[in-house]
Amino acid sequence: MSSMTLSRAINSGLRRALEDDPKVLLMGEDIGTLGGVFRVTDGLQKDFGAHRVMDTPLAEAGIIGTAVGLAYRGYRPVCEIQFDGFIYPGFDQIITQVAKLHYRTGGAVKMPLTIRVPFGGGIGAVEHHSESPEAYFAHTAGLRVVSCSNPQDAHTMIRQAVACDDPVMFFEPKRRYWTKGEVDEEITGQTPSIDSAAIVAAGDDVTLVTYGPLVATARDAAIAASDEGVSVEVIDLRSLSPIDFATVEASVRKTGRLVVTHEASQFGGIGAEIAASITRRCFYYLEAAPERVTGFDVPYPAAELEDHHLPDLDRMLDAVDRVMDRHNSLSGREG
Amino acid sequence: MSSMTLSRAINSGLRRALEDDPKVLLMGEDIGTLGGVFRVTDGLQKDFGAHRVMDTPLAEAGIIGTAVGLAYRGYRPVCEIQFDGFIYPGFDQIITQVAKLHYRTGGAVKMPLTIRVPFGGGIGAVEHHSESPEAYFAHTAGLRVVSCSNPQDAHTMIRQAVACDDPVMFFEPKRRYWTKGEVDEEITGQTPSIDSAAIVAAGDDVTLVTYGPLVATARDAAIAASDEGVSVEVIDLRSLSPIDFATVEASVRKTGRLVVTHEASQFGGIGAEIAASITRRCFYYLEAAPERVTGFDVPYPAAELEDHHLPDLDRMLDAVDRVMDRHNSLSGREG
Amino acid sequence: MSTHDSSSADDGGLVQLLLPDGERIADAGYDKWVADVDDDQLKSLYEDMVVVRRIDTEATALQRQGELGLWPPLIGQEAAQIGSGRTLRQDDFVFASYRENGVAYCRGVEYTDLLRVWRGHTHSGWNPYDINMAPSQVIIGSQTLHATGYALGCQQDGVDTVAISYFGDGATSQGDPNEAMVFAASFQAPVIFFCQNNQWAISEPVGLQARAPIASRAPGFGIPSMRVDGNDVLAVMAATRIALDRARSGNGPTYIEAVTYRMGPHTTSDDPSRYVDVLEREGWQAKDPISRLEAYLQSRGLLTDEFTGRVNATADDVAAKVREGCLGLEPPEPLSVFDHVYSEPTSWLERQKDEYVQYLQTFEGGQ
Amino acid sequence: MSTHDSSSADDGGLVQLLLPDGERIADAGYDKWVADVDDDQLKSLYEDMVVVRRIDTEATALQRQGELGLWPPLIGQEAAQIGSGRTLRQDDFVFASYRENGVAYCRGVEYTDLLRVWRGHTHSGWNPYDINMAPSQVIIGSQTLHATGYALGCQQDGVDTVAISYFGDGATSQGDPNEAMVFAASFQAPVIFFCQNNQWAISEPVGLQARAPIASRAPGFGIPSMRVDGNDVLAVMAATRIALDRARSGNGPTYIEAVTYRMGPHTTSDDPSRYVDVLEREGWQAKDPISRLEAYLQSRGLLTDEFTGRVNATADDVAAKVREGCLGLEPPEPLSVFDHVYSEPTSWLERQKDEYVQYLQTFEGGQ
Ligand SMILES: Cc1ncc(C[n+]2csc(CCOP(=O)(O)OP(=O)(O)O)c2C)c(N)n1
Ligand SMILES: Cc1ncc(C[n+]2csc(CCOP(=O)(O)OP(=O)(O)O)c2C)c(N)n1
Ligand SMILES: [Mg+2]
Ligand SMILES: [Mg+2]
Repeated sequence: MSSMTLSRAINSGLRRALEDDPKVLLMGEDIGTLGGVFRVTDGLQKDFGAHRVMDTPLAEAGIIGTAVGLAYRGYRPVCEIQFDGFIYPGFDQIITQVAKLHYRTGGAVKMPLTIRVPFGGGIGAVEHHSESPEAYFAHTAGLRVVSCSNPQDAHTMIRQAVACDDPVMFFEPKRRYWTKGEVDEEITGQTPSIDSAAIVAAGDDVTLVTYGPLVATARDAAIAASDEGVSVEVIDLRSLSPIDFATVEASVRKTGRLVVTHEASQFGGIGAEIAASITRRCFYYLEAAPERVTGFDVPYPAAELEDHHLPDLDRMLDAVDRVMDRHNSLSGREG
Repeated sequence: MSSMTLSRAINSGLRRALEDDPKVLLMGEDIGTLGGVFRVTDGLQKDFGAHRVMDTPLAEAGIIGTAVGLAYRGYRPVCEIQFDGFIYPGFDQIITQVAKLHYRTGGAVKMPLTIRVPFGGGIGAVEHHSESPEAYFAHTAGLRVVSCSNPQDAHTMIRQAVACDDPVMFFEPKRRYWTKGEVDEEITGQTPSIDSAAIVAAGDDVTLVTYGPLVATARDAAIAASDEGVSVEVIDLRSLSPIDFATVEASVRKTGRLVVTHEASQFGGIGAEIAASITRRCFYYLEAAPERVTGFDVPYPAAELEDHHLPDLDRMLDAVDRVMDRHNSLSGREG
Repeated sequence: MSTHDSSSADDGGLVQLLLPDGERIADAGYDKWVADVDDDQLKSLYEDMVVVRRIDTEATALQRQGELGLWPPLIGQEAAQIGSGRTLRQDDFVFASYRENGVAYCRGVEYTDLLRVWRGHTHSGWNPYDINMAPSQVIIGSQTLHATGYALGCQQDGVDTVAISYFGDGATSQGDPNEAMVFAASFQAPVIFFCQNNQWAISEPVGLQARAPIASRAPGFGIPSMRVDGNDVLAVMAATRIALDRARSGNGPTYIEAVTYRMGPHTTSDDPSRYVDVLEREGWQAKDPISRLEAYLQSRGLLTDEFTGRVNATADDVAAKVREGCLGLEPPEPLSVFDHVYSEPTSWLERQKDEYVQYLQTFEGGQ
Repeated sequence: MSTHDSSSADDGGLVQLLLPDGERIADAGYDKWVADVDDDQLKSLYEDMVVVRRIDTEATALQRQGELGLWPPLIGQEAAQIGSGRTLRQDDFVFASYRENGVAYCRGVEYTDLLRVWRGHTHSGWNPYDINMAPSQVIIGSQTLHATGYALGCQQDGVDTVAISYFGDGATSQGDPNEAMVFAASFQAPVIFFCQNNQWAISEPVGLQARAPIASRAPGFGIPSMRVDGNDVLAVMAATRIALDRARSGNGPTYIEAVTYRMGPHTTSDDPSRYVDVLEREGWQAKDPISRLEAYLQSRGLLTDEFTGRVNATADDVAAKVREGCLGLEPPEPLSVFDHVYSEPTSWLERQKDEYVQYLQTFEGGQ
């Protein structure tokens, strides 16, 4: 065990992956000499060479599309997209090729790509540097979508993602890159599995579901709620596609109340799927309609406004109050 | 009033739009000389000239991106994407530019693009020709997303879309292109508004919500259900973003039961948003958890399998039975 | 035999070894690359071209009879496809679009495998690793990047295997093929970009996509290119061999523009009478790749009745097998709709399938 | 004054009118395009370059002091930006990336408007129609298509207005700028593709993006190109005027590669010491655009103390205004987060805003 930042934990996971399997390659813009704009790949090119840690031309479709070809040839490319908002030029290759090739070929061609995407806001950045595009990918059959929230998961999950024979969209909570935690780098294998959720705080009254950057906020909210006498169970989904509904369902059957929170816009976001699926699975257990606390349905705003867009502890608590039918911002209003 | 196919109704709507406003331009692959692979633009280049009905090079990002520039210059480009599955190379321009420019410039730059997308399956086509990508766009703030289901709406809505100052993703139900209906081409103005839903069959027991190609199927399902004594209210959403929730809410308050059906995959689809939003708005009115009848969470399958992917009348009826708690495919199972 | 030298592509000139009338002309730079093509090989190139055209005619007929949903004819492009396809090694890997049935034929594809996609049974007619050819690609231009990536893999593996990507004139307008050139040049990937400029992208003439000869694009990306008469099977072979040799010897990518013509419709759904000028089509008819080789064989006394009779018999035989194979194809199992979305089924999809199975069961024993 | 002719770009040659040491060399093809540049104009070009560098230094200082979130310095690229920006007409329209503060300066942007984006107040510092310049574009290469479309609009309007797009060497690898060339060539749009090849895309050297000179790409698309010394303000002016003239007279697009150097970091967040070779940087220092023009002015006896004193005073004055303006900027209103998503608010968003307003009210009167 050693203490390291989330960013470093991914770095060490990638290092292990490169060591373990000669077919693993890293590709991306500025990931080599510079070590990535977040230094997640720092030192790896130096140690593994420019053939395995490749600075690529500035073109996301090019990165993903050549990675597809490499996968055809038996490689396991790990592509870095420099920031969330730059994934769209590569979207066609992801949706029409990466997600579909295994199905297209009846399982003959494997697409074990990992596509790393630093995502989310809260860092005061300029446009296109704070987005949460995960719902697009979660809606796409053939892709796995995961997000880590702490250094240990970051390390374990990146290794599992690289080892996974399916394409994995790996969303890294960029504002938590510098969060420190204990990491056991000797953990190998598939436990906990990459698509299982984790209960990160136990509680009885409300189930608060989230992932990535907001897990820390949700834990704080649970503590604050407990001060007010409300017991909140916090679930870190870890996998956004598939979602470990069994874990969420079990929790909601116990609490009878669900709040989902994410930075992404609300309309058609992951929260809608969770609310819809859990309503179906737990209809007779629900004490209140599931609530969502999300980024608003606006393009990601300028940095000075992001605090008025992103869910925070207070907005989570307000939603907890709503499902508890305690005094809240909508008290006295209907629906 | 005259009787025409849905495809012809769009053609005539585009013709009116071209006549009414010299700033309207059509752009796309094969839309000129050929009149489009579905003949939706048939004859328009001949009548309005190659400057207003432009065959473009084969590049979707190019089409959307140049349309953005034209919009900057005060034009109202109507872009045709030849088939649903070919929209992804243009995705970046749609998401990072078209959707955001009005917001980015504090309202100074208008993006009155209409992006026409023949969509959906059921036509026995090869890969990438049967997709339903609407959820990606509905999740994107700044875009409007609509779909028509009958010739009159097709005509009225395309004209409203072109006249709208916002970017509109216009999804055309390609398997209904040859459906005939009466069309009043003299209807002008904004009633019914482009973002209002329509109740296309009245009922009391179950609200069945859909749009585009499945509206006809849903109406048939309502008739079949009534034979079995269940009264189904069918809502044609028409607008998928924003959704006219007031209409859906009023219906569900009356029926207490909601089924949503669409061809797109279920996970994270429009159905999830409707189920989640309506559950919140109508929690105390719901007799059963909302059900979704959708394409499965698989890449769109080969033509011979599409009947095992697409929702049909029987699957809709099965879901109606589920929310009615009548004997159905899941009877005896939980959740 | 007249003499002619065509080293540079940039002038829009065309590499030709066989004139439309069948005359063999010498070309200092290219002749040596086909010096080994003896009479037998010439005859077998001819046979392949006739056979793939015959397959095409049969498949079109099958489509007209409702046995196929769609078919993309290659008629007119036989020399481009056979000339290049025949030069590849078995371990080379092909990333084509949807029209390269002639190339697939060279790869040894099963006849029925040619039809599965178009009969609506699957998205990939064959296991790509069986014939080292990716399934047909519908997203225009996408496969150029895959070829580049595959080539990078070969480079990393230290083998002299080459990846080749086929695409059309229309595809050159898309971002992907341009990015593919950037990547290929940057990493000196052993890849060949083989553009069949058949003059049309559905209804759009090549002039809408490109104002300069297509082959002139590559040099600006640092990639050498050739512009060859795509209806001249020898010129195509020579050019492809030059490119293969360059790639195998570690000298990076090559771009080939094979200038040819789509004699048929875009697909069986298309109606070219709406946009193709009959005179243009007739002009190209005179440059037909098969009659040209026929004339050459004739001039060498190789076009005996016995030979043509044998070739036609083979073609008929293949056509019969194609038809028989098509009609005998088993439709896919309903539940296979859920297979191979992931390498292992996910909980979500299993549940979905499970519910669908329950649902299907309600129809058994009549609900 | 030595003589030199540089008509063709394809050899990788460079159009130069001012050598790094300030010597003015004649160029048969280009001289006439700057024949009108008299002493006053030379001096004012110099002043502009000095002022935008000073703005840059001030903005970098503001960022270091925490007043800006980020700043993308242009130091080293003043000649490329001022030389081209000054030749544009007010009705021409600019689609730039994020680094073209010098161009914005030429467009007459308010100083504070230069900073709003980087202070995190907005995504567009100005109303694009006020200065006929689009907001900064972060998605690399995207704006090249917008310029092409705008130019098509000008063409349709029958006016001789020109659109110009600025982008970097890294951007040339993206699909969009390639598609933009296809569209521009196909429709002969009055657009200028102005590539500032500053040798770096963050940490990636231009050699990773391009194996051949960047200017050599355009001809393959049917677009004439020029490769100019981007640190030579006169050469840049001449080339831009040639391109503008071609566009205005209906002869279509032009591609300009301005070869320059990013003397600073990519942005204030970047640490170039991790990847830039000090010697390389020093080599370029000797080709600095400002000192070069200074030397030329000197050689013409125009660099008087009075003149440089006045220029520096102006620069200091501008810098002071920049600082003052920056510190005086009013942060945006919280609820403006909901504004301008659509031209008219939608029911959904109104409800969302409404609930947020209710929520904010719970904090008033201290709940
Ligand atoms: C991304 C994308 N856009 C549009 C299409 C529709 N489409 C199919 S084939 C075709 C023309 C292709 O022309 P070309 O590249 O010249 O190839 P050819 O058909 O002539 O062999 C078009 C526009 C598509 N398949 N993919
Ligand atoms: C689509 C996209 N991918 C990646 C980035 C991240 N990024 C920002 S600037 C930059 C380098 C751009 O280099 P160049 O085009 O040469 O312009 P310069 O910064 O040198 O002016 C990169 C990779 C981005 N902004 N957009
Ligand atoms: Mg073609
Ligand atoms: Mg640069």
